[in-house]
Amino acid sequence: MKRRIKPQTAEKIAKGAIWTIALMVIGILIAIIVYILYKGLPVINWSFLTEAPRRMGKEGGISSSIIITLSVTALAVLIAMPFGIGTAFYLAEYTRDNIITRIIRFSAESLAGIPSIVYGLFGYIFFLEILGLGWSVLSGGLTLAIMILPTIIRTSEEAILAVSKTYREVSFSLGGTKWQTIRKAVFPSAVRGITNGIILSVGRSVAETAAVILTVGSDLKMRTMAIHFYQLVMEGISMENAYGTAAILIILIFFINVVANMLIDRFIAKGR
Amino acid sequence: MKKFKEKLSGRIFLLLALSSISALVLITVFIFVQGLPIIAKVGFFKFISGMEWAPGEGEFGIFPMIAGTVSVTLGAALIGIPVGICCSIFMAELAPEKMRKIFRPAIQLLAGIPSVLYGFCGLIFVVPLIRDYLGGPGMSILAGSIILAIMILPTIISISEVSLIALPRHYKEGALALGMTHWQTILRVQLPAAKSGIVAAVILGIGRAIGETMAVIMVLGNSVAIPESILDSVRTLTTNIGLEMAYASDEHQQALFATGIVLFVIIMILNATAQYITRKKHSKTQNKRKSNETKNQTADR
Amino acid sequence: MQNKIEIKNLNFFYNEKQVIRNFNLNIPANKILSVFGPAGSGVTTLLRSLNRLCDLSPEARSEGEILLDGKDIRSPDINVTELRRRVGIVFDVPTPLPMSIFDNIAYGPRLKRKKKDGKISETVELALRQAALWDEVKDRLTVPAMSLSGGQQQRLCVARVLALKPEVILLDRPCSGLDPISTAKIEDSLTELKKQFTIIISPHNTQQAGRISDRVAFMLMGELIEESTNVEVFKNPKDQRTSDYITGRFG
Amino acid sequence: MKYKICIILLVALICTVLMTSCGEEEGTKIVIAGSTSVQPYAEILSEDYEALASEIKVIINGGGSSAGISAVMKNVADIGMSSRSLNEKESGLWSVEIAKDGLALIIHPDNPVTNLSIEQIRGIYTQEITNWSELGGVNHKIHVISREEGSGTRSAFSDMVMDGARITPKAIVQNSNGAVRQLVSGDKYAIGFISLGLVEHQDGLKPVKGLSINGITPIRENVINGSYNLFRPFLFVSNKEPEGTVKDFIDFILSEHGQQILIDEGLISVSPEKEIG
Repeated sequence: MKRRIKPQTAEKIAKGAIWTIALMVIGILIAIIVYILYKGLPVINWSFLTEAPRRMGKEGGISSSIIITLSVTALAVLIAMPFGIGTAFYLAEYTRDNIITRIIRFSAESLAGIPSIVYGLFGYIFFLEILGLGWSVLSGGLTLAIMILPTIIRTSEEAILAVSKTYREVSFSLGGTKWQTIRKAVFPSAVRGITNGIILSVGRSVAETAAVILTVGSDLKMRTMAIHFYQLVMEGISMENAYGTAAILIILIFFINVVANMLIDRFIAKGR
Repeated sequence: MKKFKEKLSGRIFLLLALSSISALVLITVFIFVQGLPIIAKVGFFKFISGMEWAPGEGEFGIFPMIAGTVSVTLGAALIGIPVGICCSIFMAELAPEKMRKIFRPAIQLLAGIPSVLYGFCGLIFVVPLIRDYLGGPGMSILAGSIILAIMILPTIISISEVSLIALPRHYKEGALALGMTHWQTILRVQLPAAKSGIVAAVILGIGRAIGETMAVIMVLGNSVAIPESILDSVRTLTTNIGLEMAYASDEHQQALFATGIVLFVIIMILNATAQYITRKKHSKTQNKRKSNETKNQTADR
Repeated sequence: MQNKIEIKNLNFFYNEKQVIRNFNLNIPANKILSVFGPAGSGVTTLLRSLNRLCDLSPEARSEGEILLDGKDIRSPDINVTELRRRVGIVFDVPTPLPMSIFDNIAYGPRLKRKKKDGKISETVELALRQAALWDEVKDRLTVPAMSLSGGQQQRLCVARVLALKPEVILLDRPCSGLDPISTAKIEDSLTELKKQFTIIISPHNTQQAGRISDRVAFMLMGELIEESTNVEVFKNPKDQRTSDYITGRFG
Repeated sequence: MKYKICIILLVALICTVLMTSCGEEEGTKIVIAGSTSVQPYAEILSEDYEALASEIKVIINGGGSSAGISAVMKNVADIGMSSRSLNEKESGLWSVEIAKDGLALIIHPDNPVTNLSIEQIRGIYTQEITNWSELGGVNHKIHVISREEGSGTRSAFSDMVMDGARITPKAIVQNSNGAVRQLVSGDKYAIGFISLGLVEHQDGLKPVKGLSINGITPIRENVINGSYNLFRPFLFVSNKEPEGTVKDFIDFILSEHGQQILIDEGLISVSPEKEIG
């Protein structure tokens, strides 16, 4: 005969298990970050941040990689942002749900799942072979812009659609035009979600390897931090500098997350 | 002036939309134009069921890669889904406010870590552990599954947490009022009610696992063979592209783009499933709302 | 008695479903008109079609004439945004925008043209006074409007419409979620306001209609059953269905 | 006001980005791409070259031998680096050998095996031999590690060792010398092949052991004197006879100074007599 466990006991067991699992996940995350910082922080000093790499990256710092990472990311996001957000507004506010918008949404969603290497190859053939831009920040930025475009469209559109219908009705009922309604009633409420999508895209651009290696290239002084790290590890050139690079990458991403959230709270979402 | 602004803004949005859509169309067409000739030449069925991959000798069969993708993704799902759902329950129901405040940004950060770093961690921690304690070369389905499971956690956790939190409060209150314990409420009321959101989260997570490239290149071993155990090395569709794309030319390159098409189709099917599930739920609640309060007849937008 | 709005042969459809049938009604200026009826009888749709807010639903379609000061608001050359300033609406639930109290009230005036903030704050104060909210919020105009109580939020919405200086005010069950005290406050200010505005209200119960309205219209299944003065309809309904509804036999 | 400041900042940012990417003038820039095996050496050469000719900037990308050659054909790069001989399709290109590189089979230092014949290696890579005990080692499965399709190192290995046979699909595939080295250094039962120059112990890396082939130890001297015959050329490829700065750079590499740099890094000079003398 099977004895039933008392619900209270079952609850204790289940809750205990979930706590354990959750704490384990947090533990793994902390372990990864702490390990990289532990190995990487001692390498970081002023000259590591300000000197260009030498001897395949064995010597010198990663200043050029930091600059390239920041400029490729900035370029990509600045290009993709207006197009992505504009498209999202168009889809959400100016069209009715029909087969064409559904196809657009669906393909944007599917393109967001395509491996980045395919974007890299597209960028290589289109920007380097056809347009002759060469391995450059420009080619990489444009490629990344196309890569993050679906993400920005999707997250922005979701944020816009999530804005309560009543805000629009109120704005219209108070005599607002469509543009005024979008700018003054919809945008301020959607801005949080839109910026979240952009932060996500910034993170993706900073972390991207496969697409960038084909378009920005892997020249020692012309590569992003993620590529620099990958090359140092995979070619077994210098583990020390690899850890240093990884630590700076993590700090940068942490910084982007924290600062962006702070800025939003401080400037955009105030009065809410 | 106002009229002009109104028109102008509409035009600008249309212009922006058209250009980004044409960029998306461009890349889709590009992938298909590059990849379809080789599929036509080899034959679709032969391409996806072929066992041999030797582009140098004109052998283009990607079945081992499909098997690899399926096995690694399955592994990642088996580990990642339960853990992810547990974490989302934890965040939505169990965690004290303070923990939640740490947990949520931590999960965000987890999503932002470069995949090469995950791959690297797999390379220096997971692979040696498997090699020393379970045998084999260490680079294996198991290693890839573990790393991918960690990588898909943020997707699963954040989306299912949202769908748990979005449940109306009276679900929980009603169940508790009937004398259920908190755990029974979670298990019998809240999880089933949030099912569609959780399923969508899982499918998106799986999509991410299928699409991941750099991390799995570093831990899977990439051999082109049908795996016999979870300790065997495999190659996925993405790693096949990632490894060889840079070198490839002519037919080899086309074959890699064709691999991309197969991947694209798989991800499209997954997305369509996710959309179908979420939409079904959507229209259901909409219908209910309509019948309940017919006075409020205005539809969305 | 001059008619502010004349509705002639109005038919209204959502897709194939007809919500308003062959509707004729004259609405006098500077009076409170209550339009009521059981759920689904088309009251909300009627109110929303008076400032063409129904246009926002793509599946909506209408026939007939709605004359505002003798001009058909459904004609293509009418400026819709201008119309909506002239015919303001308050919804059945409080709908403050996610901004401060001041910005909520100033939202409408600011849309129109750039004014000096000094002038706008006068408008805001006047509107809040008219809605009997000024004394409660004058010290905290910059706090988010969401932090007000439900009744205060709804009066804020009334004030927001008043700041537009409209000619007609539509109120769609404005007190449905409110307690009796808040309801009384709103009703008081409405009686004050009818001196300046034409008010059309969909009351949340027949008692309210009886308390505040000058004229009353009863709707059923999209049709106008009867329309007359307050006393006439409640004391001496002409139609059996009206008296059934008022006495609570159905609905 | 706040918006205006933001817009000005954005415009300024875009301008700086565009300027950094378009800053260099054409003609003073040499773009090189190709084999990841050659890339590190090319980087070292370019550093010394840039020190001599400071107005010239050399940009070196990896990608792989085939990618480099195809980049040259499509005019994306001035010079392609290849770690294998050119095939028939590519024979129309101009090329020069800048150095030779030995290829070494490596295993874990704890593995007792020290010597293999070419036939045995072929057996391992075709899976006819699957256990170390068949080669005098411990009784354990061999973990075969190879490079990816299209890699110069792999095709050189195929040409020299495999004799037309196909490398087993069961082999683990890694996409760089460093990755193969790292994997072998941690796995007692693994075997792989990498550039000879990378076998030796390096700072911060675990050691690996180079296998003797037919009794000949894999060291530079044996490559130079011809007894160790697993080696491949490092080629610079161009789609036309080089001129101007490109020619200048190649001349620098082939000069005594340039060759000495490569020798110091463990490669074999293209003019061995000079080196002995």
